Amino acid sequence: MIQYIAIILFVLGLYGLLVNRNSIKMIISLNIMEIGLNLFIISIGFVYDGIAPIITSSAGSGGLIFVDPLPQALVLTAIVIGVGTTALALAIAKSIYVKHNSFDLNEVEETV
Amino acid sequence: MFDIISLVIGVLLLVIAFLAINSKKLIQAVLFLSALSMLSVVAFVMMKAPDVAITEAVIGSGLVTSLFVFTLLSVRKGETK
Amino acid sequence: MKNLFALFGSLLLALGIILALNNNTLFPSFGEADLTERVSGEYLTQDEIDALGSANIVTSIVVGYRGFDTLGEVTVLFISSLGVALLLGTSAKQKRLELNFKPNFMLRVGSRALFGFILLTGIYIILHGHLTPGGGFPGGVMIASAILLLYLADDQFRAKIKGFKILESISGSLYVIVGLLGMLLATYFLQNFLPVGTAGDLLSAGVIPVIYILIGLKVGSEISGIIDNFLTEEEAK
Amino acid sequence: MSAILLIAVPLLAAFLSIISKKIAPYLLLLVGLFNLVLLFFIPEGFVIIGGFSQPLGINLLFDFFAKIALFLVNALVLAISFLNIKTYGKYSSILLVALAGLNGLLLTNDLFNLFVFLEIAGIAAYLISTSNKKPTHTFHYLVLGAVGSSLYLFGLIILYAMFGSLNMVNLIEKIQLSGNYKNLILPFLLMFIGLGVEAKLLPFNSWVKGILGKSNTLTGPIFASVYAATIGFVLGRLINNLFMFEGSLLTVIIVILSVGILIGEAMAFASTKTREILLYSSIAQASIIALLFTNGIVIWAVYLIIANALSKLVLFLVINKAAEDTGSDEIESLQGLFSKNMLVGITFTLASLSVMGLPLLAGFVIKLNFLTELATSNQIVLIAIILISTLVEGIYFVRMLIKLWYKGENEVSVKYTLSFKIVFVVIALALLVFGTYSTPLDKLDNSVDTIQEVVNNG
Repeated sequence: MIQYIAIILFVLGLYGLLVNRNSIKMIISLNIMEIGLNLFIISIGFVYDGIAPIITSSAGSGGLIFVDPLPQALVLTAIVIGVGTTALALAIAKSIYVKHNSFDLNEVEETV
Repeated sequence: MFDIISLVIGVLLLVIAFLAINSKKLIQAVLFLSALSMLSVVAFVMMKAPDVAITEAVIGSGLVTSLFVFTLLSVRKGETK
Repeated sequence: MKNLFALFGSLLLALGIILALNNNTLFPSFGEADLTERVSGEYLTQDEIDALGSANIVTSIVVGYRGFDTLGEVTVLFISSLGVALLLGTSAKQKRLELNFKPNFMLRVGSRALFGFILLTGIYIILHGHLTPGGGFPGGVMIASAILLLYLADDQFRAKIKGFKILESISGSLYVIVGLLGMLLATYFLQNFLPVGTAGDLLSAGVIPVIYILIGLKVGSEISGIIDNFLTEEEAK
Repeated sequence: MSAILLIAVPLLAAFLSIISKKIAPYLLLLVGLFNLVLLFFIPEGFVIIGGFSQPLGINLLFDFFAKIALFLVNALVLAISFLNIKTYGKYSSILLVALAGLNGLLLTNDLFNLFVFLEIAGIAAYLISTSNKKPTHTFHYLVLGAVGSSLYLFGLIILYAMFGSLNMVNLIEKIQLSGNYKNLILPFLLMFIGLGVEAKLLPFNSWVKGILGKSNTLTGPIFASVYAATIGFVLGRLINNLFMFEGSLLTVIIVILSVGILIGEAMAFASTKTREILLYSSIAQASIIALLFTNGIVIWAVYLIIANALSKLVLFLVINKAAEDTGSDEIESLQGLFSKNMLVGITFTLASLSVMGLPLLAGFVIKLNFLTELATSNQIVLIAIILISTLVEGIYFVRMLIKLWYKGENEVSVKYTLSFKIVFVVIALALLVFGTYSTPLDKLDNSVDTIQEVVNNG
């Protein structure tokens, strides 16, 4: 279920990029896409009845079912990369605003 | 139980994502994005990914939202002048 | 009309992807991933856990097995903070962005008190990254958000950006140097060269906590730098 | 000496360089030189990171393919940064990170690691493109780049879910065992489209016009030669070893690429601006390179990348310098550019003739060889497309050259410094030498082995 939702979220992000010409809205759509992708990555590692991959007792991991830890590590990386891109995109959007006094790319391109 | 919660969260995620894309005011869209991120944290916790949930809560819904708001703030001021 | 068409097309794309994944015989359905067929099955064996000594397996993957990715990830943040500074901080004279409200005395003092608590939480999360969920990235961002609180509560406040730059540079360089030390003292880049200890103790997992502290410092200073850049503007002429 | 230093040293230098802005440019030159020297001393083979065995940890693969690519990229970055050190000194830290990212892209043997380096190189590219001072184009590029890398990540995650590994060599073994190609169409298509953004392939290459059409002496060569070459090599490695397109997917990809070639050449033909002609020509070239890789003609695709990177470096440097000095890049306003600068004119002519593929130049040998290889595999349609594109290329390049050589009414005065001229002459000589004396190229043919052989040999 969540897997399908994640794919639809990803596609909704693409849809947002298609219909919006406002730079802030486009960055928001990019973020929605990223959230969808992250949910999808986590969902492929999920196991019913599995527990979080942290060893709590000294007994070790014998006999316990864990969820897949690797996708979680990948998502950690992907989230941080997403923040880097978002911050940069916002800075560029701000410099567009400073230059053209608008966030709307349609208006900006007309005045160039 | 898992299915019911995931259904509720899934529908909420989609509705909020749609609202974030289609809302007219930028600040509303930013807040919807923050809510979306917070809901995804719940989904991460459900899928047994506490590390990701913490990171997404701090970075995704905290830091990113504040960056968006700051960008909008700095611009609002310019408009009034 | 055009929007509706785009929405319809996107949903069709989603349907296509879902159908393709459903028909894919090798793609496991939701909740039925078989870890024994994946690499991660090996990460969870007792031998591997003892070899790294980290109780949090995600941490041992992020900093240990895929430590090189994490170095790249830190670089992404580094370059984006560099870029934000390049784009927004063009002139030498920068002043604080004026807020719409005037913070009163209580807010100022209260936020100073909270600052300490948030800072401590951040440090705790970084130090316990190999035992509990969390680690250098969320911890570093928490430290940065403590500084963000000061920015919001006091409209005169500005952190010493030059100091952050140096901290960022030193912690980043130390990360690479730790990697190179691994090459010198052990055989390979980023290899562990400290005693591992038993999984679950605070002083365990060899080089992992060291790297997480460096990452925490670096991320904290980078995000603070980004926040400062967003909250300042050029001096009005 | 290990290949990891090629990535670690630029990163270390980048982290150190932000303390003092003054030393950053010199650090960049130093690191570039260091990397070039280091390349002679690195033994070929797998490079293990962190001491974890093959599928568990990340490792790098330093084979002959990577070696050629690394030599080219490091040398080009060194040359470009040497030429721009005075004007664009503040981009040195970013160039250092870009160098680390590009080297990582060429070396890595792990699909997710490739994604991380793609993002590093991509973000560095967005930042370098801000030196054009056109934030809207940079924003457009950033959005497309982010979508592309998301698609790539989506594809590789599906692959991980199917085969449980991210290591390229390990993954190839598992894919060969599975044998069912139908399951692989979706992930491969997603990854190919994702990489296609940076590689200037058809669906998502609309950023190129904004970025290269307004480029300067830094961004022009960086995007048209360094990034194009790197992504070409990466795409080649993936297409040849991982994707191995088959059946209906192969047809779709070939049609996309052929349309890309034809559209690129047509747009170049229709344009009157020198920079646009060059950038559309490089879009077409990128598609030709990808087409060669899909047809398994590895070695000549590699040479095409190298020749293309070298000639595009000269072309963009000459034009962008002229455009900077005169303020326009219309062919009309640059008329008579070479009547004062004979030497630059000759090197520019040689480079553009090499792109066209005229005899005596490297481009000719390469084009002749890959056309014969295509002929032996009976790809008549593709040969026809490439010949048509060569013809169109010939027309618009000759048209441009004639305009640039003959004096117009207006005096055009552009001064090229000595360092520019040295680079031009060296590259032009290289193109001439390899065009007339191509035996070393044929010899190298046998020593480029693919990961395929590494897999088979264990």
